[in-house]
Amino acid sequence: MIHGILGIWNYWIVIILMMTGLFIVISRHNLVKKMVGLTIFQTSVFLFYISLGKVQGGTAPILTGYKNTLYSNPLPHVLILTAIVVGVATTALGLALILRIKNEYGTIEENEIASLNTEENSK
Amino acid sequence: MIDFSVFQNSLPALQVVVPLLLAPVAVLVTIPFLSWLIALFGSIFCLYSSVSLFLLVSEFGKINYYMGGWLPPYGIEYIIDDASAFMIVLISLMGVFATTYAYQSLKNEINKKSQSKVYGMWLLALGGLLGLVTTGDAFNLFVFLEISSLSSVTLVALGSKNDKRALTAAFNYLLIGAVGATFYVIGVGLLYSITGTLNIADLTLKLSELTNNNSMKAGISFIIIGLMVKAAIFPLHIWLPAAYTFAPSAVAVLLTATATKAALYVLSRILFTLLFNADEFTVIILQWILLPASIVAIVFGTIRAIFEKDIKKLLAFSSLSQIGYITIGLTLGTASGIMASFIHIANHSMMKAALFMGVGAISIKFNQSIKLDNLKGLYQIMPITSISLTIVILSLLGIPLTIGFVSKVYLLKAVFNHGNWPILFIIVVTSFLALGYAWKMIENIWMKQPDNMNLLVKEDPKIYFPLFVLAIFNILFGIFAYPIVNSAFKASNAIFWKVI
Amino acid sequence: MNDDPILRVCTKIIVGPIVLFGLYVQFHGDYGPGGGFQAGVIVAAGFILHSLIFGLKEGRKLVSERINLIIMVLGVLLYGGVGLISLYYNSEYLDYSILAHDTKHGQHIGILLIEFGVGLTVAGVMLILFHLFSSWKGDSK
Amino acid sequence: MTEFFINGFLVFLLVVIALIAIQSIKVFSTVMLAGAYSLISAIIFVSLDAVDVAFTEAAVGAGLSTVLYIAAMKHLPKREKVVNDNTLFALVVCLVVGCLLIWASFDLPQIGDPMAPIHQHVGPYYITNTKNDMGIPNLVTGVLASYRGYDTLGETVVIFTAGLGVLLLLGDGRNNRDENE
Repeated sequence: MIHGILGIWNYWIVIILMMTGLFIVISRHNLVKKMVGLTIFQTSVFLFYISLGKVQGGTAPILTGYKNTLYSNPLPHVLILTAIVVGVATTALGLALILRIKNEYGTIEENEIASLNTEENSK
Repeated sequence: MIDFSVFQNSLPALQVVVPLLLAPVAVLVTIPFLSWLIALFGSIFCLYSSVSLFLLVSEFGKINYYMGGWLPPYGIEYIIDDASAFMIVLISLMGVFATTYAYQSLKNEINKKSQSKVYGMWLLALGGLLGLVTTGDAFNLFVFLEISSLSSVTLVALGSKNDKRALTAAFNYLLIGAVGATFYVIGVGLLYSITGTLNIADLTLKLSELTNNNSMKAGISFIIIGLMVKAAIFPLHIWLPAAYTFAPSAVAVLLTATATKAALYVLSRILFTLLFNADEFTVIILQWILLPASIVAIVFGTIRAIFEKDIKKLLAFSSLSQIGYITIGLTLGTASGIMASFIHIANHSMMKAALFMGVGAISIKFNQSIKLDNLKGLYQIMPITSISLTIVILSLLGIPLTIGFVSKVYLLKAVFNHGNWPILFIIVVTSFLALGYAWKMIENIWMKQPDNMNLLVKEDPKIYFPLFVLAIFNILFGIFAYPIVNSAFKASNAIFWKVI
Repeated sequence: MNDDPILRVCTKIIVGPIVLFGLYVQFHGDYGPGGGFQAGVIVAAGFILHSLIFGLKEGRKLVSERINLIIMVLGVLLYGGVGLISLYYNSEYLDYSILAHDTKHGQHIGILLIEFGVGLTVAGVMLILFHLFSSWKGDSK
Repeated sequence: MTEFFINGFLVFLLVVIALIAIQSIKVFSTVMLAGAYSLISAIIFVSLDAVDVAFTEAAVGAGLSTVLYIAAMKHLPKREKVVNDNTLFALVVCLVVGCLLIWASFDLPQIGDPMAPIHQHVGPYYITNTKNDMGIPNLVTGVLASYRGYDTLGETVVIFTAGLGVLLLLGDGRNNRDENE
């Protein structure tokens, strides 16, 4: 029974972590903090996938040569390897855009940029 | 001597891989013209392979291609059926048009130094979209979603040479797109955890054995939210107007004609393969989420477009409302509704691509962001562009003998058969409201005198040629609607009945 | 860039082993943890350390931007090219079985090749990202 | 049991880091927190048997991303100007999404359950067949490079796209400046 509750609790913590990341993305105006929030959000999703792949009493999915070894599922690991690389690609592109925005607007606060844009629109 | 016939069997893979592999080559070649030729070759190759796949599929039925020779669900599978063949032909055809147009347009709007890299990006975007449409694997779909969004974000950001707002537009596109993609990944993870498979066909099979499973419902909802971001469906459309407005005009052509359309196709595919097993849940998603969203999108987009002075923004908001028409067809949940959506996907991409080309052609002359006033007396300055634009605007309105009319007829017919009178009413009324913004453009082009006759420059055939051909297509397929209607009919059957 | 002799000497000593470790991770990835991505990042880290201590200009003397771009491109082309070879032997895309006489061996060769492609691209991209970010000074607007 | 407590402590650290990241107005420390977050996640990945993922997360997430963040922060303001006008909206969105996920979690298989669907379908195929098909012991490499090799091609293209994108965004500005000098 304890095991049962623990099984669900893990997911809940991962969900809380995901939501903190999402919260930062939506609520903060600083573009760098938004990117950090996105990183936290994505990393928490990775945790979710990896915890799916775990088998109780299993070992890492590298064949040991012994019979009857229990291995964790390699597929979520592969997917997350891909997702990590996609994540860093997004981060790099986002940071490059932030640098350019700072250069052109002089600020990286979203609300200030928005008011500069409205000025530009009304021109 | 290489025997090319061996490559014929692998067209499903090649139509995606060739543009992706030509992209690095185009980057290495530092001469813009050569890079453009490579991009053009890539898009023509895609058109060739997608048309031959289309013919193969319509003759022999669905093609399953196993990447690496591993059978699904263990390996990644590509599926070319009537629906995806329809989409790859559309995407690669519009790709050829956009690439033809791109050379002259990008030459004016982007530094010479970065042009060849831009063509690399261009090919990556094209290949990403083709992969998105043909893949039969849920996670592979995510990878291609990211290839296409990262490359389109960069392409949008290149508009910053003329207007710095392109940067914020691109950043919002990136951020919202990344959150959407993460939602998609969460959804796939939830479905994967209860089925153990990632292959969409296998997933459908496994999900049909489950009933009333929270994870399944939540997973599908997350996937749909993620795809709605990419397809710019109403509450999640916020990235679209700015991205289309400030992107270089060739990029706006590519995005409007292919990117949102590919996402809409994937959405319809997911809706009617994964979702159709869960009965009352399907109704909730279609009737209570997607339907109100599309109605609001239509009304909001049309009204915003009427009051908009900046032409590119006007077209972007008009796109928003047209996407609403496409999703309304999907929400009906009938084969004829899906067929109407597919017809409109094809027709709208032809119309909007032509409109953005025309606007781009004008903006080269005026060299600034163009307002409605800049259209004044355009018929004296650029007669062929004006005629083509007028044809396309009429088509957007749904005047008989144009493809817009065909779309409207089939959509109204589908709604009529479904018996949903309020929707019918809304479609008719908003179609008349669209006259509000369309008339403003026509009026400015034909009935006003130009402000400044200095602008009397000869128009460039390299720019207006693709526009003119698209305008002819608008009439041609409006009169001989059979090819589009018939293939949309087959596509909708492939999606709705899952036959063949 | 950094004149501290201890840092300079230590870096000279340590860059080699870092790159060597990267190559180990690259080619040992089928037996232990590791593979193209990790190796690419580690090799790039070696070069990044060099650039950090001896300056970006020295780093670019080692690997010029053009060569860096070519490394990036070669990785993708190597990966895609292996797939095209499979097509030539009338097999599915990325089917490595045809690369040798028996399928098992062919698969092994294919995996090594494509992992090397991944490693090249990742190392190239990471290095170019580092250089672009740290040499960015902004326009004089 | 020890493993459970260690994991619990690490997860607790993650939650603390995430909460501080919301609160902190020093952007620089948020960036460092993101690096720490990745590193601790990498340790958790090890304890969940995902050694390859842990390796990558430590190298890419904690290492390289942080390097890029620091290089970028050189040109960016170190403090954020706090305006809390979006908090309620963000809270509502997160609560709705979070509740949806928690609702979904009741039908998820329990962590570590060997009878879970993902350990019954597809996954076991890789474990039993990789040795015969390609003769390499690292299953993750086998699946990554061959069974799902096409995904990895896509991923290589993604990272190439990012490199090219940053080159287009930052490279040309720099080249222009060099010409002016």
